[in-house]
Amino acid sequence: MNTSCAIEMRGITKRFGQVVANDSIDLSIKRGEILSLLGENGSGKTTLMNMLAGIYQPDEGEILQDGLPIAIRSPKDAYDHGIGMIHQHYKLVDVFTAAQNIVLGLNDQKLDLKSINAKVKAICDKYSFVIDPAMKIYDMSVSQKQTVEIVKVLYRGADILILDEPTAVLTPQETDKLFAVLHNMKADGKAVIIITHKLNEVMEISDEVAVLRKGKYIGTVKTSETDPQALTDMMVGHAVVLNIDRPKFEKPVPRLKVQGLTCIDHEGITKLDGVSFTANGGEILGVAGIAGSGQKELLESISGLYPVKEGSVSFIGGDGKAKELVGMTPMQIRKTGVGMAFVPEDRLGMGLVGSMGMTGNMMLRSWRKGKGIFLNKKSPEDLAKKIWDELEVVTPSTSFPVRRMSGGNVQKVLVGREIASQPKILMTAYPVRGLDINTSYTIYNLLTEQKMNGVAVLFVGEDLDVLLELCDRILVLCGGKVSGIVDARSATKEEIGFMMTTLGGKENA
Amino acid sequence: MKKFTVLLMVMLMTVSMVFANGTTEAAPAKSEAIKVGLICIGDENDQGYTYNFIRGQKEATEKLAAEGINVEWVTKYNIGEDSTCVDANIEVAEEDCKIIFNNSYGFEPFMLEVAPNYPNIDFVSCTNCVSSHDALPNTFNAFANIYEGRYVAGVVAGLKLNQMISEGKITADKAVIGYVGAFSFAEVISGFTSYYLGAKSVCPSVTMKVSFVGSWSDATAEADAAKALADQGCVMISQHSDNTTPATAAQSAGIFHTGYNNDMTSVAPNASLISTRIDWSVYFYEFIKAFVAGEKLDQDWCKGMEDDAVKMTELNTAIAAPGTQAKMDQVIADISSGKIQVFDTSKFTVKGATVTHAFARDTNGDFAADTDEAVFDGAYHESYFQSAPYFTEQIDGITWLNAAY
Amino acid sequence: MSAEVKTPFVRLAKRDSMDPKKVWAIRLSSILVALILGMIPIMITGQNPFTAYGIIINGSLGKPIYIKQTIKIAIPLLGCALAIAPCFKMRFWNIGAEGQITAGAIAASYFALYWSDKVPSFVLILIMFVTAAIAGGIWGLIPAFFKAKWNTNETLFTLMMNYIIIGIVSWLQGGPWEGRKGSQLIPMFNQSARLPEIFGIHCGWIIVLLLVVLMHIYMNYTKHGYEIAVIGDSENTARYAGMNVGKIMMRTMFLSGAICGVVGFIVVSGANHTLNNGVANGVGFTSITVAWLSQLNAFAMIVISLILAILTKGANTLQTRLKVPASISDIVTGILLFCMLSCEFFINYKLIFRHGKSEEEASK
Amino acid sequence: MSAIIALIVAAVTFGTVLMFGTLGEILTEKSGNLNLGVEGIMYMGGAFGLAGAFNYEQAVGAASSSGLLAILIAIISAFAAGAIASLVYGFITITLRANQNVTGLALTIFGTGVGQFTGEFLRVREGNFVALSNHLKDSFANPIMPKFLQDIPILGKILFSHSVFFYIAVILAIAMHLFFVKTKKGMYLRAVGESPSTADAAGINITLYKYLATIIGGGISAIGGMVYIVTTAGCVWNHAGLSGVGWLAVALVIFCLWRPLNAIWGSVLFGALMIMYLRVRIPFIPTEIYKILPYVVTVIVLVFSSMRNNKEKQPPASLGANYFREER
Repeated sequence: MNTSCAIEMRGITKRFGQVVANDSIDLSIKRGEILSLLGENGSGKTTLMNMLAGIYQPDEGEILQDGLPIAIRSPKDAYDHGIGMIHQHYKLVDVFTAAQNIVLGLNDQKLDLKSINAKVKAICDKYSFVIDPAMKIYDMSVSQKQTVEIVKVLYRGADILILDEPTAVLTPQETDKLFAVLHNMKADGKAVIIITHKLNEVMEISDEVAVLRKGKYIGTVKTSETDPQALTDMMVGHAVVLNIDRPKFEKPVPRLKVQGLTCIDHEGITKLDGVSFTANGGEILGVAGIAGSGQKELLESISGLYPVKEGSVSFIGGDGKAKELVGMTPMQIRKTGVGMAFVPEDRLGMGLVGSMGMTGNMMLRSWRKGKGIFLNKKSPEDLAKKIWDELEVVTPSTSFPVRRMSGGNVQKVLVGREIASQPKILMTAYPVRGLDINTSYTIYNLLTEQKMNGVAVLFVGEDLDVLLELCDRILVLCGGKVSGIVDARSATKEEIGFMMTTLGGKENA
Repeated sequence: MKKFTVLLMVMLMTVSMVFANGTTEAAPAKSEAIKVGLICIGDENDQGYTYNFIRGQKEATEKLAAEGINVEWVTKYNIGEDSTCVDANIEVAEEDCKIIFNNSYGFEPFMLEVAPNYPNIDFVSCTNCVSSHDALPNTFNAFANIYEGRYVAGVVAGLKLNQMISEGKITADKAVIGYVGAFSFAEVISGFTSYYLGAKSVCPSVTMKVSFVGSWSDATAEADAAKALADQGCVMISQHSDNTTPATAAQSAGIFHTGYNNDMTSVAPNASLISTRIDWSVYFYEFIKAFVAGEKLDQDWCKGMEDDAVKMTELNTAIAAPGTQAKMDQVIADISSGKIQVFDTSKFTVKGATVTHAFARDTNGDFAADTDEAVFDGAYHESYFQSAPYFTEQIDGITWLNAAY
Repeated sequence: MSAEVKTPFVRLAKRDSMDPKKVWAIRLSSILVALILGMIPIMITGQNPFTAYGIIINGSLGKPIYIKQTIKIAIPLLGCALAIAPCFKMRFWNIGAEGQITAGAIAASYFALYWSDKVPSFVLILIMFVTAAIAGGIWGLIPAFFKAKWNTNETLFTLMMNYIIIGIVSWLQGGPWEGRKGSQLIPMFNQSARLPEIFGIHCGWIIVLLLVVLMHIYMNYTKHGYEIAVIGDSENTARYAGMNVGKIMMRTMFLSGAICGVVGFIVVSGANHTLNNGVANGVGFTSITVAWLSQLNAFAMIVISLILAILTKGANTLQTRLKVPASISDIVTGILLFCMLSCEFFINYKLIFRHGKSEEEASK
Repeated sequence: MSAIIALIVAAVTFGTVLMFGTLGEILTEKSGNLNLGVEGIMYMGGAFGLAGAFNYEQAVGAASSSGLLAILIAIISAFAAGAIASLVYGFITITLRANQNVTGLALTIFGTGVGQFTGEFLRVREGNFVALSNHLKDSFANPIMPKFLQDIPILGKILFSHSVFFYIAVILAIAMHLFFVKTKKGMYLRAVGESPSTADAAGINITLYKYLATIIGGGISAIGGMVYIVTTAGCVWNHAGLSGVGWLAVALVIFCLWRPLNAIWGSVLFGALMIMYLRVRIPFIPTEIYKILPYVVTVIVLVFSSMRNNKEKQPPASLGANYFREER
């Protein structure tokens, strides 16, 4: 028995219904080491870690700590074993202060603010964080929230830390800070597991890399003994060309003109501030920015779903005439024949009806068609069958609830339907999130195909590498403002990263 | 396997039900007992209205049993004044009852919906007034001259007020009676007017405030109305509503009370002087006895103190004014003999004038009385033309605190 | 070894799907369990539960007149459940059916009381029907408007609307519409304002059966039905699809209120023949359970409303014969609901026992 | 002046009933469980509280019954009834994860049934009305504060002339407030109601918290039903008296913004609205219309509270939603 292993997982299997999320996985981590858990979205990384954190129960297999078998039945058990996890969706109570969140669930002490603050300060000093313990969570920025999460875990004396995609919402600069902290922890003798699918981060931070693919454990390698190409091969199973095919459309024409678009949410916070740009037909315009910089509001206000305070959105038709869209409801926009398709970020919560089958979801675009009060179920049924065939959607029938399908198939149904409406403008938000590489490429190809058909494609993404390879131009948002628009063929990641945090950005890059 | 078990259980249940069913059906009815239905708006827990009926039911049963007539009662409780009343009447009729008493005023229209379908069953609506005059021979009305009892209770209250005045506890002008009424309805108006006249006959300075609670039975509202009256200076509380809470409220406010339907001295020994009630056993007894004998009572039945249909409960001598019992006995005797006319028109005024004319009954269905002159021989003749009270004058000396009902 | 002991004895997992036959078997057995549990209060009263159930069956179905009465109870339950179905499908918790029934009843009663000598019976009934629907619809529309505009909590809003309209009836009863002064009774309707009888029961049963078919079609085959289903799944999706959620909400609530209003009309014109403040008599609440237990399936509602009507009518007879308080029917209804709500758990989740076997495998 | 004082005193009597109902529901809702069964719970509390005191008195005899013991027995019986009812609700919604709205409605039907059944069955069993002796009635309803306090002008009446239950309710409200803001367990409970997944990940046993809050909350609400029966309803089972009270308590929770201290004045205010028609006349407004005032006020409050948007004045974020840890 290898007693130097802080945690060892043996033969862990977890199923969700028919789906095997984890299939007999073995994994171990030593103290004073940073392990990257690498895998595509949907490869079972989070599920596996949730079993360490006590959120899920393994169906099979055992977990050993320092060589002894342990049972983690609940998050509390996990903490008792010194395991703390920072989830991708922060587990914080919005109306509580940082300090309240940090001590939440601790049984061994009184609610004594003084000693809590002292201890929090000690932790912050040790790893060089800054937080205000009396600040309410709903007043915090994303990275502040993450800091609270990390302090929370450390406060509980966790010596095995799991971070689930901690950098997804951070700027490159914030990421650097985080990595510095992780190095401090490692030096402190803690075991750190980072879930990620970003290869550069893996190479930068970790000592070892464990790779999962489609729920199976592929292997663990020392970071120093590998390279990105080898890791990619492990992740996807066969060598793939990282390059995304990017043909150039000969004569892009302006299709969508946005000027001075300003949106304010119901709490009075400015979400978009004077956004202006032009999207051309025959071009993919990428939209980059840290999470919550106004991407969602941008797409929703263009499609008439979000109230616009000021500015204009005009659609430029084939005849060159502009049509003002601000003030119209989605239904009115559709009726004017603008031809706008939208693949929202929240597929089941916004783009699709989870409880209905493919046919029912096809109707979402067409249910108004036809005279009279009755639904036309025939043509949606045909469309559903067509998409089922062409995009190879895995589902038992066209009436099988889409909620029960896997993420990739859900996305195929959604994108398939949107493209089927033969749009002039196609807006997509994080269309490959949670998809395996093959499906991702299917989606990339579909988008490129649309571009080559002369459609103006808006692509909101989070992975800068993909943005740089797929798009023609990239619009960078920073706090609801346009930080700049760059040519994707010439821009660098650092440049964009800086623009994401600093308006304009370029001078210092 | 599972399915089979389920199936088996269902079958077992069904069989047992049918079996149980059969036995209930086959159970022989008690020998020669006559089945009588009683449909009640409440239950005994009101300690008032319905309780009073149940008591009459029990007493009548005993009296009849002594004469060899066995009565088997089918009693429905807490029936609403809506189509559930229709259902209850049908239900009881289908249980082979020969007579069905409906105890609430509001039951009558629903009872009359059912009555034509069961011509061999007698339907009685207590306290209402349509059945006696309609075309159906099998529908009846009944009530008692409760105003006589209230008059006597008023005398008891007046004597107590006199005592308080003479003891210097209140001045004569502070002799105010608070009355908790259900609705501004003839039965209630007739009741508190007679009560007031009784009090006034011995205590001339008395005045009265009436608060309507808008419900025949709402313990909370009644209690609060009584409290509110006490807070407004009333030193004596009486009521025409179903619960005992006004008595309790009077007791906790340190004032006095006379009750209705039930002896309330047990509830408020330091406040409740006396109560008056209708003894329904008299009517039940007469009706059932006549029915068994193959006779029929008058379709409109109304009796008073003379026939013991209206009774006084035991006087609470511990707190009543001295000499009350003697005065009471005399007044009862005078009422029975006709010497005292409760609504003697020389004893009250309406807007300063003596009442000389009032109709008693409505015959054209517009709910305004148009027939039968009630004022003659120097008195307003209450319950003379029909059992249900029809006195609705607002006499001087009585203030209606809220007239919206 | 210690790990073995520590593993939870039983844990949960979501189920993917289940054989429909098995689903119905579970639902049926839950009814059975409810009936068995319902025996407990009967036994507490010292009665034989089998006798009691026998009386319930006999008292509700034993004679033609009993069957008629049972159906009379079932009619408003069914009608109101149909009204509630689209709201609940939309996840709009309308518990104000009680008030919407009452509003409809008021409108119908107005014409019954004051127009009965002005127009022929057929026209009068038609006017009553239409105005009741409009009045009920408006009463349902008010909370929907605020929900659509400010997302005001509809559960409490609709509930409070019940008490408000019932108060208004109380006022009418003792005020402008009162019959004999002070009696608190509104006069009985003239014959011309009463629903005609078919097979000895007022023809409300035909109306509600027609409504069953119409509602089934409306919910499953019309554009409106589709919109309601989408909103019920996700309001955001509906908005995304270009639906005007607020408008659809108001429209659906108007419809729901209108059907409740029609139920109110049926009750006053067919059963009560007058208006009083207890006109809804709890139907608005009980019918929610009818709708929910039927999984919002219009045809299943017929069965469930009949079951509840049998319980109600039977419990009345039970009270007559065995002096068991009639509220036993509420208890059994409650137990029935608890069991049927609980059984959905076994349809949606599976239990996994310690030694790795799921119950499904174990039962194989 | 004296009319206003009298109104306040009377409002407190009715408000006490509402206060228990509201406080119980606040506790329940703080755990994220929306229990719409308060109406049924209060019926059960009323019936069982009365039954408890009645049986006690029957057992020892009216003469030797102790008022204090009767109060205790009534409270315990009512609490137990409410707790059991809420346990059923809790089991179905927390463990079996059924829809909270519908389960609450089912509990209303069930609880009203059980309450009526118990109340009526007692009567059937006794063959007569079921009432407590005057001695016990007094100990339930009479003021408990010393005479000299009650005799303080104005304030004496307003503050010290109430039954023991009012003071229990106020103490409970203050205790609950302190529990929520000062104690660790109170904070954890709020966390459960705000974000069960967070609380779960923090190692809080949310199932336990939800169960305890729901059961204790139900028990407290049930006491309200009992207080109604033994104070305002005169210690007899009242067939219709409680109807609507439970729902009003649910509405009051929103009115009070889920804060126990607000429940004190909120319930007294609603108590006043309930009885004002008997004391403060408004010209041209019929009494029956007057009687719907509390409901109209509730609606107005609902609308206004939905229009304002303040992070601190919102319901517990997870209210009405069930939690399943392995939900994806």
